[in-house]
Amino acid sequence: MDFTLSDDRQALVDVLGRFIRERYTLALRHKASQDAPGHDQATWQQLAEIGVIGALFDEEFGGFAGSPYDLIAIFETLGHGLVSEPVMPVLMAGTILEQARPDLLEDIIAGQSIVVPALFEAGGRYDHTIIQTRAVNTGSGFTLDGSKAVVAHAEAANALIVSATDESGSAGLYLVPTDAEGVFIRGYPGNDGSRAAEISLTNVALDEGARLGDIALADAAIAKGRLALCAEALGIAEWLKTATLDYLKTRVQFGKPIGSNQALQHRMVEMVVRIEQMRSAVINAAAAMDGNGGGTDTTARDRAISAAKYTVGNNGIEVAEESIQMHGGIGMTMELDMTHFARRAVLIDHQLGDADHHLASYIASAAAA
Amino acid sequence: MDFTLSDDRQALVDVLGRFIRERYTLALRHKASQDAPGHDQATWQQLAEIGVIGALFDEEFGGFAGSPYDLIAIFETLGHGLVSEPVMPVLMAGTILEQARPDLLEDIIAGQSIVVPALFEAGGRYDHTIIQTRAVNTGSGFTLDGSKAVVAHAEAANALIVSATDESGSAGLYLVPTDAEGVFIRGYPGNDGSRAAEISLTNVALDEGARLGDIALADAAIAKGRLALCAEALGIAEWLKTATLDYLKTRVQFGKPIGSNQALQHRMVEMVVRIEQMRSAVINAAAAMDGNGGGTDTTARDRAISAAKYTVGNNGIEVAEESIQMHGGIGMTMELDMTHFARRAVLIDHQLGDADHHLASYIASAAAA
Amino acid sequence: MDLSFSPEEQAFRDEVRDFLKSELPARLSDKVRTGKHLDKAEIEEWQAILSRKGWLAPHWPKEYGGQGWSVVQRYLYDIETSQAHAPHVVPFGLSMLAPVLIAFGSQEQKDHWLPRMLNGDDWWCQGYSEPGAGSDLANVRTAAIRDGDEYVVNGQKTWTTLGQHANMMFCLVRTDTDGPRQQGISFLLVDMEAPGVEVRPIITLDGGHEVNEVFFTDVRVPAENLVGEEGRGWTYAKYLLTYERTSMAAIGSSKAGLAWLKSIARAEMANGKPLIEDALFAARLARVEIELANLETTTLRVVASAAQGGAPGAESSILKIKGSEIRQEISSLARRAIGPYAQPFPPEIDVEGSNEPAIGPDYAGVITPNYLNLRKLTIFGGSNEIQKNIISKAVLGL
Amino acid sequence: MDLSFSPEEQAFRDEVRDFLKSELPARLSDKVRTGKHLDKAEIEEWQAILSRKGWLAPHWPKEYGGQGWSVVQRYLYDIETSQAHAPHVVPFGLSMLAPVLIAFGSQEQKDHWLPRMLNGDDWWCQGYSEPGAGSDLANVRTAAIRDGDEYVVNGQKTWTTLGQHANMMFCLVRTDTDGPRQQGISFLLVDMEAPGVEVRPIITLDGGHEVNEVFFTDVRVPAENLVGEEGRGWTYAKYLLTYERTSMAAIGSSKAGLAWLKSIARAEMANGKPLIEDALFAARLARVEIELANLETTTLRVVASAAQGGAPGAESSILKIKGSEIRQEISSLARRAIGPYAQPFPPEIDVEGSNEPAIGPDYAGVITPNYLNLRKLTIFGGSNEIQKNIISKAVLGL
Repeated sequence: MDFTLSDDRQALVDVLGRFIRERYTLALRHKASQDAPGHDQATWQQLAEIGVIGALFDEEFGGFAGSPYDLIAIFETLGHGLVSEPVMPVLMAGTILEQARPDLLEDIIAGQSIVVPALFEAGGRYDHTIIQTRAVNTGSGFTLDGSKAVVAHAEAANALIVSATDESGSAGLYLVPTDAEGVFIRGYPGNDGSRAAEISLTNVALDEGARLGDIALADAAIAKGRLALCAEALGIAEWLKTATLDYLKTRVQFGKPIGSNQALQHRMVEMVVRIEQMRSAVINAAAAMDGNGGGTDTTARDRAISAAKYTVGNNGIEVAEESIQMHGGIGMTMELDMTHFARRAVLIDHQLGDADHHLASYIASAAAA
Repeated sequence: MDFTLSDDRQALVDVLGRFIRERYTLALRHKASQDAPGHDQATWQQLAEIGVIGALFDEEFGGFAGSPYDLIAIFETLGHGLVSEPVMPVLMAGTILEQARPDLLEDIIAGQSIVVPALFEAGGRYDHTIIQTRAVNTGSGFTLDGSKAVVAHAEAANALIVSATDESGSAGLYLVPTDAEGVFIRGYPGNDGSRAAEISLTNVALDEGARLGDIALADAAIAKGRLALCAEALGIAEWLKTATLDYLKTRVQFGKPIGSNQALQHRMVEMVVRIEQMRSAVINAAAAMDGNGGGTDTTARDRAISAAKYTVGNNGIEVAEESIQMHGGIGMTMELDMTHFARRAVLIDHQLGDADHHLASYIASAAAA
Repeated sequence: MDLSFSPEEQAFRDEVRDFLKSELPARLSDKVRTGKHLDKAEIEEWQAILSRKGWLAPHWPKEYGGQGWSVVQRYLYDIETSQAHAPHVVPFGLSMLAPVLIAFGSQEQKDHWLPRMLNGDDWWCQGYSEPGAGSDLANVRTAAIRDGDEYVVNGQKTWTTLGQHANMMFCLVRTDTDGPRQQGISFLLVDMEAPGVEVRPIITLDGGHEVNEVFFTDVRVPAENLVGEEGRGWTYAKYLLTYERTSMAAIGSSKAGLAWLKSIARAEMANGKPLIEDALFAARLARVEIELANLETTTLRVVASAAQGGAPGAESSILKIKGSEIRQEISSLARRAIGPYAQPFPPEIDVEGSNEPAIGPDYAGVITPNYLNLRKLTIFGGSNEIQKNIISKAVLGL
Repeated sequence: MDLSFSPEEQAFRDEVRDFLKSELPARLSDKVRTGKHLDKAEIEEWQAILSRKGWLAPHWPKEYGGQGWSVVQRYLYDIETSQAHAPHVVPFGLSMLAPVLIAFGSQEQKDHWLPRMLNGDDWWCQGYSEPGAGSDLANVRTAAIRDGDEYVVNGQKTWTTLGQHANMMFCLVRTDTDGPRQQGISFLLVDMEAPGVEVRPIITLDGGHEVNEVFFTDVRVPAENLVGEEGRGWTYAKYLLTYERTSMAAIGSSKAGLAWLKSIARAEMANGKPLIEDALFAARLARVEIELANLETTTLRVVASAAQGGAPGAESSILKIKGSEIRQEISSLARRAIGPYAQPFPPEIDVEGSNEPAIGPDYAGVITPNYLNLRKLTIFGGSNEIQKNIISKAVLGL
């Protein structure tokens, strides 16, 4: 039993952490979210160079890490820096491509290509198996029609992985270049300052090789995406804790630091307990994924991930709301860094299933077990 | 809009309150719960004399009050004194007898006769329509076979009102003298120090007049019973608040009253807010019942009662647990009066449907509306 | 006990309903209902309608042009206007300054300012909070030095709601730095268009511009703009803070918000059925609905007690605590209800008067900003922590 | 990172499981599993079995007859014994006094008392708390006055768990009333059968008798029963309070309790289906199950850190807070699960050794008393409020 990071992993996290502290500012992030591509391209290049993208994937595919423990270490660090780069979408897309098109990973790892998944639709809420997008086999390829909802970092991508149902009712995944005719991407900033887009597909013609495989290919990608979000949320919560604690110690009211108020002290302790539980939930999810790396029994993995996403969603929002509350008026303003962390802490719950969704999944899975 | 009590009602409450303070001790209560009849017969006589039993019923039936506002005023006062007398069961039984056998009310109001309802069974949880007890029409009367669960104050009663299903599948109510052959009453003290019993009915022969009517007769009685419990719980919570506040002011730890701890102050405020909400919920339920006194639209009444029972159950338990916690070690002991109030505050939620049950009822009723 | 309203009160409620039905433009109530922000012209449009009816300051005594409504009438009016999604009247002049002027102002001040309020001539803002003087108002440091017939004001105010629209501010300034902090504070009326006044927007975490910082650099204010006595501003501010607080329960807003939330929960689908039928969501909805029904009666109890002459004191802190919690919970549930569409930042906030089509369901855009904006409810107007301290001291004696 | 246990640790776990399978009498584990109280003879029976195996004090250093287990082994042992529903070993001598004797006792004291503990010769109880000295232990007032070779003890202890069975007590007494309160406290071993010792039961709100008041009237205690130095008792007590606290998470007990709760929720019917399928109940169950799985890993992280030499300090307060909350929640859900049958007070508590049939389902009787009894978890062992103060100070620096 060992909860410490391996030397390699620790080294990567240290490099990434230092890079964020020294080079990645919130000003950069705010600027990037104002328009396409919605992230800072120089940052992306540097993330590739220090090996962050490669660390998402196994050596077999040209990466050099890729274990669930690598993922949580990286994403916690990204969360702690509120980095709004397409790392999570690329992790998800790359996980699908590992199985379907491993040849594409080299450019992705090098930061030359960005592929993101577009798996959810407006009517589907958090269920990626509800698909209205249609694929028609034309003999020499496919045409796609439909739309995709709230696709993170779509404007940054040169290709999307789109789910669609064909004439036989079978759902599959398709690789769609973003410059293909009929692809319309309506980008927008999010309430958390990261960027996403609505995508419409009108008679989009694809060649034969575009079909990557069955929708089931998305399962592992979604699981990893969720794990990544959990770790990111943990990093954000840790940052919020430190900032709020610092504020309690320095802000003076009625002639004494507000942290001398016992009522706030006890609430701060509750925040700390919540965050320890978040960390454990993330570790549990990584361990369950690690244990199911090769197998086909994904039930335990998905249950642990739902437990983690539930824990992180619930506690993360509570941490955010308490951070705002304890900061008082200043916590309501955009000028404070804290506010941006808090907004992301809330909105991250709305990606890949919120706390309610995952509590229900957990219950259903426990009942089935 | 007037939230004050009428002069008559205030006078009754004053008399009852004074009687409790001067004559009804917890020692009396503890002693009574040790064995049958499970209450203090002298107290019961005095309650009758000062008009408490009469105040449960309308003039039409020999009483002199009986409105929902009368009920909440009386039961709040009883709760505040932790009175463990069969007032609530008699209210319920009397409400049924008003329709079916008004001639029996005179003796009840005089304190000469105690009739209690036995409407719930072991497999039925909080649903009185799940009835395994069978009634067979013998031509000259009925025989009853079955059992009833957790019947409050059954040992004190000279008759029970028992629900049973006949050969045609129709559920009805039957008046069963407790001394009838085949009636076995197994009494026990409750975890809240009030007394109840399991009842078994083996080939109990009743005469023709024993059938009081359809099970639907029980609806108004159950509604009134729930309202009474809500008001009782409010009275208990008020007592707990006063006692806990007093303890916070007088108990010294680390050289100062524990009430000087801001964390406890804020929790005490939350308790106060909860109790204000309990009071409002009880008033809402009484108002809804008042508005439906003559009509047949009982949906609004039942929804308001479910809202109240949910509020009171949830908040009452929280008040009890916080009272124990803030008392610390001494709050764990039977020697403190507080403990007995707290136990009743918890266990009262298990009578006539707990907070979960009533939240579900509320939702179902809102969906139907 | 009698929870019904008297025939007179019911007739009054009918009158309010009729008025709203005929006079409230659907254009405005639609915006309010769906959580959109109103611009200055729209707010003034509605205030002009009320002014014509004589209902812009109905809570004022009749002698000053009010209707002299009872607390019950005011409660009914609040509920009805909220449920009809009428715009909120800007309260700073009408509800916050006016009571102080009526109680402590000179005859000249009353004669000058009150009719202008009823006529909508001025847009008032409040200058209490400063950096370092939020919950701890006695810490006010903005200085007003007497210089002949004028005060010279230097300092900074913050959290000035809608200050960007205001031409006048009533504020607390320090006229004396000796003695206890509460002394030496005065109550001053400042022309926002005077030289040396600078208003800078504060963008709040919902991305909106509702509050401002206001900087004073050698701003000259006529001495006749001092309200009451020099050094007694703290007393006047306290008076204001305890005046009329049952509205803090915000029953009407919460009821309107809950109705809107339910319509959204009926439209959203989750696991193949309307979200409102999801057991866990339905339970949360029911809990807040029950809490709100309870709080409405709690509020009525305070109103009834006030109607019988009992002054709503620290009990109003209970209303503030629970009322703000309920409104926040409703806004959280709305955010949760819309699922992934909580994320897009609505274009109408991004670009004023944008005509871009909505992203996702048309109701979705404003919901997350509204959730974020309403975090303020437990912070401003005396944070809920301060309210708990007040109850602890004043009601519980701890 | 590697969350698996080493092959040696797994082998150890198997050994514990085998031992429990072959040696733990079902008669005892059935009682524990269903929440029944064990009597003195039953506890001693199990302790004798452990003693024979050498596992009565496995956490002791080998030189004193322990097994010198690692923290991981101790954690595994705790989990396995709890999940097998083994009776709890009475900790007062073995886990609370022994570490103090080993660290601070004289050679004679070690030679005399430790082997007797391993042999089960003494039943120890703890005499710390007094009326007025609960959370504030420095307030101890029980006086021990030196008189030749003896101390004369007068005063009162309270909350003495299982004191009715004990023949020995270790306690804090005041040997000096001058100076700071923490000084002047000494650590003394008292023979409970000595003249002047009186034990009076405290009946707790579950109706059970687990704790006692102990009165000392001119009790003469040999001076050799003083542990360490006079006046340093506070230091020794502190040492004890910070020693071995990861067990406060009570993971094993909560796991066993949760499994029991689920079996009850499968048996109980609500609205025509098993309660465990009720959406709201299932959600509560899932929430506490997830919290428990999280806390298990939080505990393992503290254990792992301790195994690498990091002393579990204030982090153990986190385990205590969350662990007690989880156990209480499980006990609340069990009470809720049994519906109306939460009410009957079980006859087996009323009459010791009663053979009356159960009232309601056979699992129901103990549930409400258990719920009530477990209210103590957030009060005793340093109340959760005290734990929060500790974390606030020691971890957060507030």
